[in-house]
Amino acid sequence: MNISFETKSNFTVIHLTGRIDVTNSNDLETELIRLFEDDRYNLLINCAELNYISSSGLRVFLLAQKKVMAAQGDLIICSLQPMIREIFDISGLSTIFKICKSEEEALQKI
Amino acid sequence: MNISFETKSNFTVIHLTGRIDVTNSNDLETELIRLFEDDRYNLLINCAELNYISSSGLRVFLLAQKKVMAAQGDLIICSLQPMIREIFDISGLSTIFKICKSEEEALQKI
Amino acid sequence: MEAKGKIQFVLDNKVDELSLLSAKVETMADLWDFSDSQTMNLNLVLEEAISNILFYAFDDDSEQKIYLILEYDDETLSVEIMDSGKPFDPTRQGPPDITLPAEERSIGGLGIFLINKLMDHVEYCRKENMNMLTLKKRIK
Amino acid sequence: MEAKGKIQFVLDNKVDELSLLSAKVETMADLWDFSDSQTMNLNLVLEEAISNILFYAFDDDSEQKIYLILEYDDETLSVEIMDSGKPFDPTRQGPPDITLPAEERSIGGLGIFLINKLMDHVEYCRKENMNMLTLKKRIK
Ligand SMILES: Nc1ncnc2c1ncn2[C@@H]1O[C@H](COP(=O)(O)OP(=O)(O)O)[C@@H](O)[C@H]1O
Ligand SMILES: Nc1ncnc2c1ncn2[C@@H]1O[C@H](COP(=O)(O)OP(=O)(O)O)[C@@H](O)[C@H]1O
Repeated sequence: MNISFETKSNFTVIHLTGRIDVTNSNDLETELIRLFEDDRYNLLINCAELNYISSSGLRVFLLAQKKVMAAQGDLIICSLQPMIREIFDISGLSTIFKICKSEEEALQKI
Repeated sequence: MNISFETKSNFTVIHLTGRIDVTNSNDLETELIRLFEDDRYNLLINCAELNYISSSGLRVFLLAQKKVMAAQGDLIICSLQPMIREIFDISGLSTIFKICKSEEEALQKI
Repeated sequence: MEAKGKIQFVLDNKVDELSLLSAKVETMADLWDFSDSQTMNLNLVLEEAISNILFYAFDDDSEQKIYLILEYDDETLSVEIMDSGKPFDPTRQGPPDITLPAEERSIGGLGIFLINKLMDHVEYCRKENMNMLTLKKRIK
Repeated sequence: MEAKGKIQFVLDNKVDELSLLSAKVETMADLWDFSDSQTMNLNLVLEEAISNILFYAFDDDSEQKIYLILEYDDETLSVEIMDSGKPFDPTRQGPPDITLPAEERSIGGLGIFLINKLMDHVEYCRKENMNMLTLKKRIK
């Protein structure tokens, strides 16, 4: 997994690349917690290059959603590959997260 | 397989890349015959990038050697990868061909 | 060309083995012409099942072996996972409530649920002091 | 992690199948942690044996199936190749004279010789109207 950050409007755009699994989901959690400590609660997670996620990754997303909601921030997930989107659907996470097709669509909605 | 040609001194240097197997050894034969029709019987075959050969490829090498000898030309094979060299050794071809470690060594011997 | 077959793996009870395994599974899935999505789902199911063994099956941190068999035949993928940890039957685990809003949802408990959702057939038995989990999925 | 297992292939009697097969064999060899040289030798042996079936086993150009089993277990690679072509026992084929000078050497006839040299064990039998060639090699 590779994580990179970018600032657009008042949002932090997070690009996730590769796999999020049980061996590295802690790294993602650490990075997100660092953002929260910086008071950055407006997050757009771009998953265009994410090609694997397991429950350990979903766990971190859900955790982030809870923290963002508690701080009245905003979390948007965009550009999910269909096979990843399927996992979100099955897990009932598609109704919990704001999900957008593309980064453009997400940035328009902000 | 990819075949490319280069002229050095009075030799045609042939670079072979990839695999020579039963599906493409005819292509190599065709290219060599074209050289012979052009009266080019001094050949240096650089095998640095050759990573597979089967008996159909050895057959073409042997055919070339016969034609070169009949025309009193010179055929040198250089830069064989160890696993390919092993196949030449097993087949008794290492004593039939002039084999050099590197293209430099071969060009010095010419 | 048609390929089918059966591969057995023996894994140590270490998390690092999961990364090695996922590469090998991709290799097999490639051989069997699985789609990217089928391959990801297979890797996901294996990760969920095996990480549960790594995390919960053994009380001490002794070295243990986990046995995995992957078989693809007659358009059916079969997975068999065996461990010598404490008895645990995942088929008796109730599903999490995935209809709850974010505030009330537990952040864990999706692993066994995903295994059940992604596979057609999940069977557990305890045999000779081993947990044996059999998973099947029709592919294609 | 340790991997072993058995894969069956069904090939049509077409030369193109050899290219597809070599990619699949590299995949398997990768799974079994074979070296580049071991992988090339396996592919070479398969090419020699299967191309002989393609070229010599059938008198007409009817569509036929060739069955291939690759198995790696207990540090032994086993290959089984079956075809329904005319009876042919490669173990009865005399070796070519590889000591002859270039002028006198035949340019063919190395295929079966290489199979014998690269494998530890070569066995042929005719069974139910099929040629069955079994090859074995200790690996590692
Ligand atoms: N092999 C096992 N041995 C004992 N308990 C297990 C085993 N596998 C799972 N469990 C229990 O089942 C629960 C649910 O597992 P799972 O659905 O994978 O979600 P998670 O691992 O996120 O909790 C685990 O929290 C654990 O208490
Ligand atoms: N399956 C087969 N059926 C009949 N004849 C065969 C078969 N395989 C090989 N042969 C015969 O054995 C000979 C030697 O085969 P081989 O050592 O592979 O060299 P090559 O194919 O270059 O002649 C072939 O030329 C052919 O006459």
